[in-house]
Formats: sequence, C-alpha cells, structure tokens
Amino acid sequence: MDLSLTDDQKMIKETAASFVKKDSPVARARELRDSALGWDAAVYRQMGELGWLGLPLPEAAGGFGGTMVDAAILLEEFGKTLVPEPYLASVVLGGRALVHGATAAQQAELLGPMIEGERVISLAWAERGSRYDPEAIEARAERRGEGWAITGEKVWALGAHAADDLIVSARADAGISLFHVAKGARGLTVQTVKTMDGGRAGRVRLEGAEARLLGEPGAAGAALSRVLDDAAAAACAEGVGVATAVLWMTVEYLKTRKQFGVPIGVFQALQHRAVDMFVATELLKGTSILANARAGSDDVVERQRAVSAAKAQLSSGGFYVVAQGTQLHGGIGVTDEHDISLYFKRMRVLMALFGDEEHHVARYAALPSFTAGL
Amino acid sequence: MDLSLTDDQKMIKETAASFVKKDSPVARARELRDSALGWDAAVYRQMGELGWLGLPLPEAAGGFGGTMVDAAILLEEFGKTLVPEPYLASVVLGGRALVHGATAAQQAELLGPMIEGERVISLAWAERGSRYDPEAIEARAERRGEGWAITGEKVWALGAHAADDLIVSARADAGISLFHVAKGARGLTVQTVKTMDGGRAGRVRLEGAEARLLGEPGAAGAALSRVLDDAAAAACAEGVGVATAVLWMTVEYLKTRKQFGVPIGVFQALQHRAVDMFVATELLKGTSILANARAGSDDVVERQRAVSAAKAQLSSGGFYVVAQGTQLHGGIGVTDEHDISLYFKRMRVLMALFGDEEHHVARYAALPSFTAGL
Amino acid sequence: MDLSFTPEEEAFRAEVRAFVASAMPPHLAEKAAVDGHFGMDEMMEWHRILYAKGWVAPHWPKELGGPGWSVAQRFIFTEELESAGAPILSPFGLAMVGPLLIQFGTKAQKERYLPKILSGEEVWCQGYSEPGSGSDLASLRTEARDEGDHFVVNGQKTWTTYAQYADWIFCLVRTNPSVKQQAGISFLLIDMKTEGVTVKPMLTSGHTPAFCDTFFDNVRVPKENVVGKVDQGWTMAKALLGHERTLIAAVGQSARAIQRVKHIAQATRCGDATLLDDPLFRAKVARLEIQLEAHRMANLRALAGAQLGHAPGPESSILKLRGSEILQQAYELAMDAMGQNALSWFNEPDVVPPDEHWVPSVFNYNRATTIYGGSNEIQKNIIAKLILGLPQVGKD
Amino acid sequence: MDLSFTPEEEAFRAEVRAFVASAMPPHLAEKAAVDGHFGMDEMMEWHRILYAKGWVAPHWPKELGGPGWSVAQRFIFTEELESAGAPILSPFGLAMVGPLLIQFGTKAQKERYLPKILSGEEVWCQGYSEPGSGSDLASLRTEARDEGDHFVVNGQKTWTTYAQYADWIFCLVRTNPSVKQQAGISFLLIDMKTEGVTVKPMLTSGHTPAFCDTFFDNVRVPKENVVGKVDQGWTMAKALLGHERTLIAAVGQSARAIQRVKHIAQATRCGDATLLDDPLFRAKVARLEIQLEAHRMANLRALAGAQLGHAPGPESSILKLRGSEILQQAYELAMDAMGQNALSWFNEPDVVPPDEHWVPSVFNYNRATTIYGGSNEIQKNIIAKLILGLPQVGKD
Repeated sequence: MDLSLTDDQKMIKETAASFVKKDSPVARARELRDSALGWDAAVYRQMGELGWLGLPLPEAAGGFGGTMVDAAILLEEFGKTLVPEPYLASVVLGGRALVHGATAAQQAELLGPMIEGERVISLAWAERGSRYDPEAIEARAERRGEGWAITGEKVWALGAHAADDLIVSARADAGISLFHVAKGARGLTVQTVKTMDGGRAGRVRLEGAEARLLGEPGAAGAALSRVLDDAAAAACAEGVGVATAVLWMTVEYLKTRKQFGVPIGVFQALQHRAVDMFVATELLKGTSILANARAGSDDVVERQRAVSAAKAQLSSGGFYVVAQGTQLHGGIGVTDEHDISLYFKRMRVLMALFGDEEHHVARYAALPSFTAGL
Repeated sequence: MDLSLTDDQKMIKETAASFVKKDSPVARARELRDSALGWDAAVYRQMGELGWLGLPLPEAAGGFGGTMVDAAILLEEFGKTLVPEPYLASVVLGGRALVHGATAAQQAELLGPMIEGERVISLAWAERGSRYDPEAIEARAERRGEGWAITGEKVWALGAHAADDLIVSARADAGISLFHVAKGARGLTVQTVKTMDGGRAGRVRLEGAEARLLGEPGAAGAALSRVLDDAAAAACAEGVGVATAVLWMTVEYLKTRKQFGVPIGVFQALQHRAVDMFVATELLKGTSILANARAGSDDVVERQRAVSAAKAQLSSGGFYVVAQGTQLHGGIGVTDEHDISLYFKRMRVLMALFGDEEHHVARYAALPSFTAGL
Repeated sequence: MDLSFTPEEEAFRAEVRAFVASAMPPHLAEKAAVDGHFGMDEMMEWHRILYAKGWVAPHWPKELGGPGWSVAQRFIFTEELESAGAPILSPFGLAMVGPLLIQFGTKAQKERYLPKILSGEEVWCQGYSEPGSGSDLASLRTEARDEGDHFVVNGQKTWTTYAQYADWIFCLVRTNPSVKQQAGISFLLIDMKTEGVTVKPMLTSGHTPAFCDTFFDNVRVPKENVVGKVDQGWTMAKALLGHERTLIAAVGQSARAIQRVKHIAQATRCGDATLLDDPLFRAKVARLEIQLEAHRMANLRALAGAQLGHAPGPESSILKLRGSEILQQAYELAMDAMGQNALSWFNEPDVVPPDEHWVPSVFNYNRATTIYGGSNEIQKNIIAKLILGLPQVGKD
Repeated sequence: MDLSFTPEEEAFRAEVRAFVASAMPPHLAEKAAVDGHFGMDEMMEWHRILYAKGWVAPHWPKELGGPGWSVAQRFIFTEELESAGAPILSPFGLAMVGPLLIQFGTKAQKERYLPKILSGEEVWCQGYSEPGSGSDLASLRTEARDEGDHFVVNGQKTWTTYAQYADWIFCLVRTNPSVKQQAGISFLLIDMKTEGVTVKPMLTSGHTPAFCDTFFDNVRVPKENVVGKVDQGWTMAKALLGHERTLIAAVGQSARAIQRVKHIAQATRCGDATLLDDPLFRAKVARLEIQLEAHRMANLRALAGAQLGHAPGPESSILKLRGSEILQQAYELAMDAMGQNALSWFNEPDVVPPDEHWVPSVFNYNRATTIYGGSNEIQKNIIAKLILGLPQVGKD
C-alpha cells in the first residue's frame, strides 16, 4: 500500500497548482461564462502543450500513458478555481470513450490532434429518456454505403457546441455501438445549451447524420460503462477541489467576518459546522482517490464499487460542503457576485452528471460484493 | 378548527399529570422492572377506579365513550415518568381490538371487568415471520365442536404473561379471524419474555388451544389494521411524553453541569442541539395530535396518512431526542443507573412497535393521497 | 379538539380558490404554472387585483382596509394563494411598515402612508442590514445627524431587496452616536427620490433581481418621518418582528414545491417505470411530505394559540426554521428528479420541459430561505435563550 | 500510488486470519460468532493466547516484547482481529500506561511493570475523570498530599472502567493545589490493593459491567510511583493521547457489525422476499457501508502518513469521530432489521435468533462510543482549533 505520489505526479500537481493560482483565478471562469465558447481556446491549446490533455491516454495515440489518477490530480487543482476548459468533456469523456471503444488506429487518428489542443472531442451519450443509463437510448444507426447514418437526438453532450469530433452512441442491429460524427457532417445540427455552472453543452440532432463506426458494432455497452465510470471518478476529483476551496474560503470568512464584536468563527455552532465541512471534504478526498485508482481496473465489481461510493459521497458530502459554505457566508453567499455561488453551482452540476446519489447507492447495493460472504 | 381540550380532557390531563408526579415517579418504573409482573396490580386497579381504563371504549361496554384523543392525553403524561401499567397493552391493543372486531355482547362481557381494573386483556397478533404485517400469519383455527381450536405461535404479545383474556388472530377457512382464548385454556402456554424497557410480553404457544370466535369469521383484517393504527397513534402520544421529559431533563442538565468553569449550556453547539431536540419534540407533538384525532376516522386514507406520518416522526424525531439527550448527558447517560437510559429504552421500544420508520414511510407513500392531483 | 376546518371556513377556502382561478390574468397564471420568477411589475399587478377585491391586507384592521378575517381565514387565504403559485406580494409595505404605522404612527403618518401602501401606489423597501451589521443589527452605523427640523443621513444599507423599484425605504439609523448600541437608533422613513439616495442592484445566485445596496449621501429627511420617538428605533424594530410571524411558515409554497417534484418524477422515465415509482425516490419525497405535515401542524398549533389571543412568541421561530428548510429541500428534490436536466440555466423553453424550466434558478436562490429574515442560526439562539432558558456566555 | 497491500502484507493477513481461526477456543469463538459481551476473564484468556504467540503488543518495540511490525501490518492485524469478533483487549495496560512507561518510565518502572502488562499477570485501569471533571480534565480535584517519601491520596475517580478487576490504576492527581489547573497535576501509579481504595461498580445501559467509581481514602502511594516528574502529569496525559490513535477507527468492528445487519436482514421475511431485498433497507445499509468505505480510506491515509514518519496529528480526531458514529449507526440498523425482536432483553436464547441475541445490549451501550475517549464534541473543538485555526472565545 502506497498512497504517495510518484515524482511525475508531484510535478503535475505543482504545475497545475501554480497554473490555477497564477493563470486561472476564479475571475477568469466568471468572465468566460458569458462568452460564446465558455472557455479560452488559447488556454486549451496551452494545456495541450503542457501535455495535460494526453495524461490519461495511451502513448500509442500520442498520450502520456498515464491513468485516471494522473488526470484526477489535475482536476482536483482545476476544481479549486473552476478552470473552465473542457478537460472532463474532451479528455475524459471524449478521449477515454475512444480508448475503451475504438480501434488503435482510430484512437491514433482522433486522439492525436486533441492531445495537441488542436481539436475538441465530445461524447454524446445521453438522451431525453435515458436518465443515467447509457443503454436506455433510442438513436438508431443504419448502414449507408461504406458508412453509417444516425437518426436521433442527444442531450447534455458536454462541449459538443464546439466539438470538432463527436462520439455518438446509437443502436445498430448488432446492438449499441459508438460512432464518429465529424463537425459539419451532413444531417448534424448542434444547438448550444447553457449549463448552470456557466459552461456549455450541445443538444445534438441527428437526421440520418453521416457517421463512421468506432470499434466493433454492438460492443459499446462495456465501453460506455467504463467511460462513464472514468468520468464519474473525474467528477469526484474535481469535486474535491471545489470542496477544498469552499472549505477554506469559508474558514477564512469565519475568521474575518465580525458580528457582535467578535469574528463569527468563535461561535461554537459555526465552528462545528466548519468541522463537519472539513470531515466531509476529507472523506470525499479518500473515496475519490480510491475511485480514480480503481477506474482503470478490469475488475468491474471493484471498479463500480469504488466509483459508486465516491460519487455517492460527492452528492452527499460534497453538496453538504457547498451548501453549508453558502449558509455560513450569510447573505453574500446567495448573490451572483460572490464567488461561492459559482462553486455551489459547479458542485451541483458535478452531482447531476454521471449518476446522482440514489443511482450510485442503488448500483453499489446491487453489486455482488454487497452480499459477498452472507 | 379547534385544538383546545374539552373540560373533561383538561381534567383528565390534570389528574394524570398530578398522578405521575406524585404517585408514579420514574423510581417506581425502575423498581418494577425487576418484579415478576412488571407493573403494580393495585395501581392498575386504581386506574380502573379513576375511569382511565375505559376512556377510549364504548359506553355500552361500561366505558367512557371517548376517543383515542382522550387516551392520548393520558399516555402523554404516562410517558413522562414511564408509568409501567399495561395501558397500551390492555386498553388500547386488547380493548380496542374488541371494539373493532367483536360483537356488542362480547365487548360488554370482556371489556367490563378490564375497565374495572379486574382483568388484563392482551392482543396476540404478531408471529415470527410477520414483521409489521398482521395478515402475514400462519396460526390456524379450526372448528372443534361448538368452539374452535387454534394452533400456532405468537410472539411479543404485550402483557400476555399476565393476561386474563387473550385476543388471538388466526387463519380460519373464512380468512383471518379473531378469537378469545381464556387464561389457563387447554392447549395454551404463555412464556414470559422480558422487553428492553423493563416490561414483559408473552410468547404464546397454541397447540389446539380452546378458543371462541370473536365477531364474524374472516373479517379480522380490517379490525387488526384499525387496532394497530390506534396503537401506533397511542405509541406516538406516549413518545411525546418521553421526548418531553428527556428534553427538559437535558436542558436542566445543561444548566447545572459545569465544565471549564461554566455551565455547559453556554456552549452554542450544545444549545443548538437542545434546540433541535425541542423542535423535534414539538413536531412529534403536532403529528401525534393529528394521528390520535384521525385514529377514529372511518376514512382509511385519512387515518393511515396521519398515523404513518406520526409514527415515522416518532422513529426519526423521537429517537433523535433520546439519542441526543443521552449524548448531552455524557458518560452518565450510558449508565443503567441514570434515568435517561430508561427513557432511551422506552423510546426505542415504541419505535419497534407497530411499524418502524421505513414501514410507515412506505405505507404513507403507497396511499392514494400521495399521488392525488397528479 | 377538532382538527377540521368548519363548513364556513371550507366555504371560504372554496371562495378564495375560485377567486384566484378567475382573477389571475393569463400571463400571470402561465408563469404561476411553472413557478417562474415574477418581476416587480407582475407582483404589483397582482397587488392591485387583490386590492380591488379588498383582500390585499388580510391582517390590517377592517377600518383601515383589511377584510376583517379570523386567524383561520388568514391561514386559509395564505395557503390557497401560495398553493396556486400566485405572486407573493412585497411584504415591506403591507406586512412590515404598514402594521408598524398602524401601531405606532401618528395620525398624519397613517393618513399619508397607509392608503398608498394598500393601493400599491407606493412601493416600499427595507433598510436594516449594513455591510458590517447583519445578524448583529445593533452595531449599525448609518448616521442621521440632527439638523434642527430635519436629519441628514449618511451611510450604506445592504440587502435592500427591490430598492430599485421602491418609492420609500424604512430604515434603522443611528441618531445618537454617544450611547451604546440599541439605545441610539431611530426608525426613519425616507423618500427614495430624495437627492443623495443611490441604489446599486445586484443579482441573486438564481440570476434574478432582488438585492441592492442603497447609499445615503447627505440625504435630508424631515423629522416628521421618524416613527415612534427619536432613539427608540429598536423598540420599533422589535414590534415589527412580532407581526404575522405565523405567515412565514410557507406551508402552501412547500406543498406546491413537493407537488412539482412529484410531477417531474412522474414524467421522468427511470428503468421500466417512472421515477415516482422508484421506491427510493418515492420514499424521499414521502419523508419530506411528512415533514411538511408536521410543520403544518406546528403552524396550526401556533394559529390555535393566536385564536385564543396569545401573541405569537418565540416558538414561531420554529416556523421560520422548518419552513425555510423544507422549502429548500423540496427544491433539492426537484433538482434530483430532473437528473441531468438539472444542468439547465435559462435556456430556450424546449431544452427542458416547462415544469422544470425555473427549478435551477429557484433552487439556487432558495439557499437564501435559511439566511434571510434572521438566519436559522439566529432563530436557534432565540429558542435557546427565550424558550429553553439556556445560560448565555458571560451571563450565568 | 498503489492502493493494494503488497503480496507480503496479504500473506501476513492470511497468517493472522488462520491463527485467529485456530487459536480461539470454542467457547470464545461461539461468543464471537454472536458478538456477545466478553467478560474480563474471557478478555484475559485471549490476552494470554496472543501473548503466547508474541502478538499481544503490536505497537511495542521489539526488544520489549513487540512483534516488530510495520504500520501496515498493525492495521491489518487490528482489522483482522476485529473482523473475527475476537475479544478486544483491555487497552489500559497495553495501549496506554505501557507505551507511556516505555517513553517516560524509569528503568526500574519499566522492569517492574512492563513484563506483567505484557503477560497479562497484572490488569490495569485508568483514573482520569472525576464527577466534576469530565471533558474539563484540568479541573480535577483528587489530591495527593506530599508526606515525604510517599503521597497520601484522597478523592474520587469515575468511569474507571473495569476497576473491579484491576490490580493497578494510573491516575491523574493534584500534587500542587496552589498553582492553576494543568500545572499542579501528577501522573501516579496506584496499587488497587492498597488500604483505602474502594471500588463501586456500575452497570452500563447495556446491562454489562464496565464503569466504576473508585474512591481513595487516605491512600499511601510511594513516590517512586510517579511517572515523569511531579507536577508534570499533564505532559504525560498528552503524550499518552498521542499513542496509536489510528487504532481507534474501529474499521473491522464496523465492518463486522454491517455484516451482521445484512445477516439479520437476509433472515428476515418482509413481504414476499427478505428484508435485505427491500430497496429502502438495502439502500440504508449501502449508505452506511459507503460511509465505512470512506472512513477506511481516511484511516489508510492516516496510516500512509504514519508510514512516512509523520506523527498522527489532530486529523486523527476524524477517525474517532467517524469510527464512533458508524459503529453506532450499524447497531441502529441492526435494531431496525430486527423489527419487533428489537424489544428483546437478555431472554432465553430461543426467543430471538442467536444472531440477534446481543444486539439490543450492544446497541444501548454503543451510545457511549461517541462519548468516551474524548466526546465527539471535544474532537470537533480540537479540529476547529488545531486544523482549521478558528479563533477561540476571548482569544482573538
């Protein structure tokens, strides 16, 4: 057992920590939420130059050959200042969907430019009726000549409004499959949809849209399950950063805000609330570490057990931290102009993505590990 | 809308309050938990003389002709000092089972002596496999000559160890029916079983036990449902008394116990905990009033809605009060010699009787009222 | 004891319901149906409709324009209006400064202000909090300097909700800087059009207008605008707090929010059935509804006390505590029910179903329910001190 | 980063597990199977078995009888023993006064006491709390009067768990009444057989023996029985607290308790299936297990810190906080699972299934987990002050 970081990981952490502090304060996130893109294309390219976009992607495709643990280190730092670039969307969802579901050649072709920061990949898996089940979809794929044609609608495809490459799930005769739909493809319309945290997603309409099969037909169920576990683990890591920032922002407020002639942090009920926030943050951190370490595991039970535990913890403990952080800030906590309201929104978005508390508790309880040894 | 008590009810409340204060301090409950009977037969008779045992029972059978609201007023006071006499067992469960399930003549015959305090009635409805469903039973009743013979086992029949009359549910050819089994009947064995709160229940073995049918055969389902709602409402009323006593006992402790040179009640975290206890007690009181008022209603939805809400509140808020009361007492709270441990146990017993939180939440959510207007 | 309303009260309920259904203009009803945010103009439109009906000030004396209802009728009226999703009227005139003037105002003040509050001709806002004085109101620093026949006011008020739409503001100001804390404060009415008053609106976290900062730069205020006596503003503030505390329970609002949760859940597919059929989600909703049931009983018990003539005491703090928490939790459940649709933020109407459109905004802003009107922590301090009698630091 | 144990560590786990399975005598194993309350004689029997194996003091230096394990091995050892339901050894000698003597004892003290602690020949108890000094230990009043070559001790200690079985007690006593609070306290070892020592046992709320009051009436104690220096008892007490804090997490105990909940639920009929199949109950258990998972990770992270040589700091307060709450909640769930069987109280064995027999007793006594070892409120004060750096009353 070894919970320490490798030298590489230490360096990633330090670089990222310095980046968010110097180059990406919350003010940047605040500013960009009103832009058309929702992020800064130059910063995204810079992330490519730093090698960050390839961290959890295979060396063969130009990546760093790392794991979700490496990506988690970055995301935790990004969470601390709400870095708006589409790391979760393009690298984790887009990139790792290809890792799990595309051939080596397809990976090399599509991942390469994204890793450089030249292109954005987006995964369009959800539909209006799918809630958190990636197999509950109705989009249909049919052969058309050499390629395929997809008809259906996808919602909440993170980053799809600006994606160069879309990875789309659809039901073919062989079962659920993944497809590549290029930007501007015939039959493709992407509507930009705002998200609560100031980000953007795409509502993707496919009317016989021109598509290319990725990997084997009918084999995408496992790939989708894996990439959504990766993404859930990533959301937890980012949530750790959000919670950590809110915790210390709140502690600082308790130390400086005076009422009745004393800093309000002397009031024991508020102290204990801050302690509960600290405990929740620490517990989230631990489960997030485990989830990201197990995200790469081929043992589906081990993996889902760890990911679901962490994601449930995000929705309970993580939300507790931002809700109580807001409460302890009093009136200014519920203004748009105070940063804590941005953190609050980001945490709530992370909760809603890739399965809420109930979804993951139920999944956890349905795993064979839950009844092992009875 | 009128939440005030009638003059009769005010008098009941005053008399009961004075009784528990002067004649039935907690010390009496503590002493009697080691006795064979578990209560004082003389006090039980005295309750008969005061007219208390007939309060929620029909005038035609010698009762006062009141409602569960009247019984609730008494039980709330009883809860304050853990009065051990079998009011819930004999009057509510035994007595009202007869009201709901026996003919007028049977009621007059069996209720009369109980109302006088001369006899104890006990309801034996639960079996090992029935959990909280009175219809999930296996005891069988078959005709034998003029009467009936019952075979089966009943558990946790409150007061059955000392009952003169047992009301037993069993499955006959016509369906679930109620029977009267007299003390000492052939084929009847009652084992005394201790309960956590210092009380006694009976484990009732029936081996072709001699029995008499009550009411109509096969019609006991509704009667059992009603009497268990009565009993659940009664448990809530008693729980209000328990919670009230624990709340004020704890507040008193916070005022007098000194640590660090001050009464510990100055610490804000403990103050707010006491406030949460107060709020929980008030909410329990309100739901208990509603449950006992609706217990008599023929509208099954209205009745179950109110009773389930209150019983769920008992298991959440009521338990919160005794758990936190214990916590705030520190070490002495977990000794047998401090009274709060007796209150804690009584509350936990009330929780376990007639349906726990989950049972009542699920029942509440299954009522047509839950989806009305959708 | 009788927990039902009388037939007369039930008839009154039906009358209110019918009136609301017929009197609410279509554009308001449409917004009410989705619990959208009502703008100030829409609130005032509804104000005038109720005024025309004579129902705008249920708690005012009949001779001053109140309808002369019983406590039970007022409860029913509030519950019905909230359940219908009608715009919640601005409380600053009708529920706050109005009743205070009725109790303490001079004849001239009553004649000058009350009719226009009632008709909605003049809109009010509240100037209590300051940047450094939130829960600790007594430390306020906005100063009113005595200049003979008038005061000159300087300072800043914050959380002056809807000040950008207000004609008047009632303020707590310091008229005597040499005495300590509460002693030197006065209750002052200030015309927002006076020179030197500026308002800086802010958005809430739900991206709706509400809060403002209001600045006073040498603002002249005639002395006749003091309510009560000079330096007795603290007494005024406490009296104001006592008014209509049972109305803060928001029972109808929460009932409506829970009904919305059920609607959304029923329309949401989850596995082979709907989310409302999911045992875990259904139990969550049921638990909250049971909490609301308990809260409603607490409200009715407070009401019963009021019927008997007891003034609402500190136990009404429970109503604020629980009412605010339940409303907040109802919107948390609505967000849960929406699943990924909870990501939505002021998008085009067809991105999420109409039922869900306003939920994220209201969810965000509803974090304020446990903060405003005396934060829940302050409510707990009040209960600890005044009901439980727990010792205070340094005062045992 | 590698979250698995090494193959060597896993082999060690298997070795421990096999040893426990073979070494536990049948009458202990039988009780372990139902998590029954172990009497002092049973605890000491298991103590001697572990002693014979050389495993009784995992955290003692090898030269003094410890096994020389790594931090990870100690975690595994504890988890395995707890998971097997083995008797939890009395901590007063092995985990408390023993390590303190190793750190601060004189050579003579070490030679006199340590071997008999190790072998179990002498049983210890702790004399810290007094009726008026619980959380506020520094206010203790038991007095040790200096009489030249010995002290004369007078006073009362409370919560002296298992004092009725103890040969020795370690006490905090006031040796200097003229200095304030912490300053005049000494750490004293007292032979329980000394004249003037009397013990009054009490039952816990679980109706098991544990607590005692211990009275000192002119008890003569040789001066050589002071650990550290006279008047430096507070330093000793703080040093003692630092020992083996990661072991208080009770991860194995809680895992075992949750497994028991599942067992009971699986054997309980509920509708057409078992209670474990009931979605609401199953989710409740899953939520608690997830909490335990999170808690276990916190424990492993603390352990990783210890591996790197960091002394366990105030963050180990989290382990006490969460460990105690989770264990308590597991027994709450076990009671819920039992339904009406939760009424049971020391009845004949066949009244409820063996699995359930001890649950009500343990459930009751487990309310103490959040109280003893520094109440959870005290732990929160520690975290607020030492980790969050929040200002203290009167010290800002």
